[in-house]
Amino acid sequence: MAIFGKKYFKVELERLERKDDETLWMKCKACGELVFKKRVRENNNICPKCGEYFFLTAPERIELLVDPGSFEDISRPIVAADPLQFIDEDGKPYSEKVKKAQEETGLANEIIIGRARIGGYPVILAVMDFRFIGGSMGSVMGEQICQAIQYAVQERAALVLISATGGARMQEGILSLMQMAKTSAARKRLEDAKLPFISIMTYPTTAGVEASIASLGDITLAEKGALIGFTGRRVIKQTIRQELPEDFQTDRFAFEHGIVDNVVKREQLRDELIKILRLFAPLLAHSSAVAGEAHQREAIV
Amino acid sequence: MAIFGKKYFKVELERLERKDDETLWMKCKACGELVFKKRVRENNNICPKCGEYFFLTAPERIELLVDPGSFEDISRPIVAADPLQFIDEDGKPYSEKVKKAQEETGLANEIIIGRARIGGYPVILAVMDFRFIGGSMGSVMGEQICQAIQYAVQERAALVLISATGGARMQEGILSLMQMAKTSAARKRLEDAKLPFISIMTYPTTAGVEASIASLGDITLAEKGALIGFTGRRVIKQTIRQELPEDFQTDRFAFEHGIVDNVVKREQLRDELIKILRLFAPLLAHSSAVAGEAHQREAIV
Amino acid sequence: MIYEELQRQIEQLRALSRNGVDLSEEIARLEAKLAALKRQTATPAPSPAPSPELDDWERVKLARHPKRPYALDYIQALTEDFYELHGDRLYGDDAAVVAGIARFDGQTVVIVGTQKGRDATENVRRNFGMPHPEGYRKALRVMKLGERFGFPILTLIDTPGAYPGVGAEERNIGGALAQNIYELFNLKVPIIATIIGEGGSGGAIALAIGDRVLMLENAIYSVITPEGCAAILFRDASKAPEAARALKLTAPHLLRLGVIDEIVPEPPGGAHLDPEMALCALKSAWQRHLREVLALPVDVLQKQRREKFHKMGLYEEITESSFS
Amino acid sequence: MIYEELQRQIEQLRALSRNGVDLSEEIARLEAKLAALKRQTATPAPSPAPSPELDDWERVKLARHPKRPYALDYIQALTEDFYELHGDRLYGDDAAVVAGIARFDGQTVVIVGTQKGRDATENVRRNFGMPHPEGYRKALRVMKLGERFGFPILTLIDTPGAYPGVGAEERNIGGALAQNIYELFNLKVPIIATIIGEGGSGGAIALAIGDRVLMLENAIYSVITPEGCAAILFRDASKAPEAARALKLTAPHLLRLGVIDEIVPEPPGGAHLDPEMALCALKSAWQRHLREVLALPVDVLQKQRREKFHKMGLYEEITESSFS
Ligand SMILES: [Zn+2]
Ligand SMILES: [Zn+2]
Repeated sequence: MAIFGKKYFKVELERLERKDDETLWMKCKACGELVFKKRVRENNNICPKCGEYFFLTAPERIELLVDPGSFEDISRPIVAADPLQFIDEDGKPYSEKVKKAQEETGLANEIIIGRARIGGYPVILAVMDFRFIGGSMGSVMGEQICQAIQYAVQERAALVLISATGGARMQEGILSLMQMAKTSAARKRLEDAKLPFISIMTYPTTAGVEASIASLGDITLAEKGALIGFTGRRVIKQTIRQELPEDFQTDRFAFEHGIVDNVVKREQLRDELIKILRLFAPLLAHSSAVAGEAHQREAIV
Repeated sequence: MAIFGKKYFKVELERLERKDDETLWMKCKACGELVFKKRVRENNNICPKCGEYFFLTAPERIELLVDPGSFEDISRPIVAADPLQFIDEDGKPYSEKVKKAQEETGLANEIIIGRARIGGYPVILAVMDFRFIGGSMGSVMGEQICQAIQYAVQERAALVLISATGGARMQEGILSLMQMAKTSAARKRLEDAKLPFISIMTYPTTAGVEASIASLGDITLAEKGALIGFTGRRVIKQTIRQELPEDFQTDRFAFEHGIVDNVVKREQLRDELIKILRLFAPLLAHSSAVAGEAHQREAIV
Repeated sequence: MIYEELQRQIEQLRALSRNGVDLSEEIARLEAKLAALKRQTATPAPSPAPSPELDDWERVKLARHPKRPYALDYIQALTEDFYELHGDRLYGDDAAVVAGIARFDGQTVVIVGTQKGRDATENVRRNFGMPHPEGYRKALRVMKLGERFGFPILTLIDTPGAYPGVGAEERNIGGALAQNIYELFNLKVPIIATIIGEGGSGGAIALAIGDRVLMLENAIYSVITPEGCAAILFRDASKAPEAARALKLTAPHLLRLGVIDEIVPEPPGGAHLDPEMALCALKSAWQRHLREVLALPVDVLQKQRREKFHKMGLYEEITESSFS
Repeated sequence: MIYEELQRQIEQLRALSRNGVDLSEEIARLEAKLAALKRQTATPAPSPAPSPELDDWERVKLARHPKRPYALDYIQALTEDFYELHGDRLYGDDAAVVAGIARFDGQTVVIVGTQKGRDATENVRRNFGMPHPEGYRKALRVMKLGERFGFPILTLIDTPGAYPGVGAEERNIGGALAQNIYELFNLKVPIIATIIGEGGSGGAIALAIGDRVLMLENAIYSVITPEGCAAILFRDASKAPEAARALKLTAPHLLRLGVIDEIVPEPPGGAHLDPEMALCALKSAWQRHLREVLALPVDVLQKQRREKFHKMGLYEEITESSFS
């Protein structure tokens, strides 16, 4: 349990680099080629040979998007409780499952919230980590998202939510369902404050999260390769007893059915966010010098 | 032009009966049977043999719906102008076309607005007459509908709009199109005053009227046999070069596609309106004794 | 008495209003106060008769009992002049959702519910009470109509969940649910939600945001069906009874968890054995709660509604002393 | 100067505001006043250069010219950082409508327009600029997004009309147009509509409700296409040129009829011959009008918008003396 001591699990991006050092090479699952790990990381966790997207942890995602050195973890120091005293088939209580996830990920929870700048513009980030019990939404995620909204309002920052989640945290029962209500209710505060809410859906964004806060963005982006939908493919297949369309619940499907504003490649997400934030700049707290600069630079181009 | 003298075309229901007296019998177009005209009239202009709906003029429609003796024509004394100096292929100016329609129908315009009671509840009626240049919406209809809205607000009455129209009055050009805006803008006054707007779509309710005021009801009813849509069947067929679905733009189609709340048989329209008005009664001006009575009667049943 | 005095004051203000002064707000506030006063002297809420605690899985079976009263049964029995409205004005109508206007306790209300079918034919038409996006959009349209006229809203929830189908996903079922939840918080009229049978996950909560959330004694409300939970977590769908117990999806549990406000008692053995009694119990609960929420000014109502749901959830604080 | 004094006053109020007093309304009113004052001293609107009157049918052909600048050409040339948004969140996306956020003249704005294709492939994708309901619903969604943030709205109209197809009717195209018209009147931000090419009937007016309605010199705006009018009224579609003249669908006629506020001049021969000039003219018109409407408080803006359209129409009073 050594991990508990570290500043209550605060994420510090500088420490990320070291973790990969165990082996230098990895095999791409898609093309089978051996690729240099460092090269993959520099390439936004995309295979340099075939373009396959590898999984991004929440800290990696944050690193990918924010201005270097600007990120500060402001997660509320809370962790999951076990309201139902839930025990799964392996006889393991929910609380152990949570501890295991904490040890494996080095994170306190399935979501990190932080203050950062993106292209100089002030944002509050809320980023899910799918490794942590499927990034599912329990009471902690609900509360952290509400906290993120409150910070955004206090600091006049944009809210950027990055979803990577299988939905609600079953093990918290009805209380996980109620987080759909809790987060959707809080979302109004951003509207009242005229602050933009940008929702980014990645692989996967489904069920309880998709059917609440993630679908309430002013602007909604799908990361290329995203899976977006309410009900899982397997359940639908069982119900309708038919094959599903090839592109069912893909990024393209979501775009064609009017569910997302744009599909954005991972390597362009940061630039896309800067483009959007720039339009809302007058509503945000004073942007740093970088923003002004970046703005001018691009205005000339 | 004798007709012009009569109280500026005010509609008086008591005079209606006499017009039919020329012949006693008529042949049903649908079943070919000879039917007694008076019987047809008593049957809401529905063939007593086969159930075919015959056309209803605006005065006939009003008579069908209102409490006997309660109707008062409050149309503004205006008639169509000829803003474009429009002359059709027969060389006839628009103004003559209007005069001809006036003579043939005994009406000043394509719409009649009036104050009435339905089941004792106060309503302002706006009723189109398809015989009058296809019941198309020109500047007069736009103005009369706005007047009707104003009366409804002043008198705390429900607005009941009965559409029978091919759409905009082409001969008034862009000004007819602008009536879509004018009427839709005025509709807000009913909302602000918390007064119900019941839109009844009959055969036909299409184009400019369907795409504006007729689609803005709090409650929308289709009369059985109605034709409801924006673009005419012929134009669509020409465009897509395919056969149209059997039920295209029928009452059933509108219901199944979520466009109307209910499809109502002609002979039940009045009762249906009373049912609806009763629910809004607390928002309407004091209803007459009849309403209270009718209400109690039906509450017991 | 104090409230006769208040009543007189209100009438005087009304008279003034008729002379062109806008005092509607003041009048509304006084009326709220009056109602609150009256409430204090009224009879208190009946504490639910402590019927013998049934096993959770037994309750699941009761909640799904084919003879259990459905939404329209409550509507027909408890309201007068119900007028059903149809269609979302966008795509279609959905018979798995019923929505309309009615009179309840002398007051015009909007009622929206999910509706199961009583036999096979009706179940096909009602899709076993599993709505498509157009059902939720119809519901929202009608609830907004209620808001426009100041009619309070009653919702009745009895659904296995939103329909898991291709068309539903194509028409953004997730977005429809999210939109409903969001908009329900913003509605300017009182909302009383009642779980009468199955409260199935997202498809249920999209109609169950209310100033009061009531639940029938043998109803269930859950983030996932026991079968689904068993299949995913226990890798064995037949373990549904265990999952049902693990999920704490019955009314007594939910009351303890702070998710519902009140349990509406059912006759012993379930509402289907004596529907009259169940109907009666819901009627009196509605009357009591409706009177309470109607007495509140809109801003207070909305604030309380938000706060009520904001409090839901359970987590633990980490403090430095947690680690030693 | 008086408006420096006013400026100072506004700043003082702002300072007060920071101490917790809500003076936003007062500040807004003063700012409007200030802007109005500034406007009075600004340069007046240029009266459109009286280019030789073209025949109405010639104008129809110019309005439909395949090389004419389309909505995206104006957006790309006149705005910065245009960010296009997609989808109606209900059913689909519609490439016949473009909608997004951009910066114009230092101000974030929402822009919505109908978009034709430049070649066959693009025209298939853009459906020749004829939107389906999802296009109008996307437009409304994005305009409401603009309203939420206080961004003024610019619309660009260039469409033969809403698409006449089965799917459009199934998804209630008439209702979608009606809803847009209705909601545009209620939006709390300034709206400037510009007819840049074809303004085709209901499909055009559903985006053309504005505090200002501008029209390019060779654009047309009509209740029906000349071909449609000829077919119905003259029973001969080839008589479109006559119908075009009869319909009075060109900018000078519409200015006279009080339907548009200003004609935006085009280069001789049409905008496609010197797009730069057309773009420039629209830019300066937008700047001028935007400044004016931004100066108005919301309630005044909405009232004027309603009144503007309420006045449209022409009829004759019947008086007793009409009959003799
Ligand atoms: Zn690879
Ligand atoms: Zn017959």
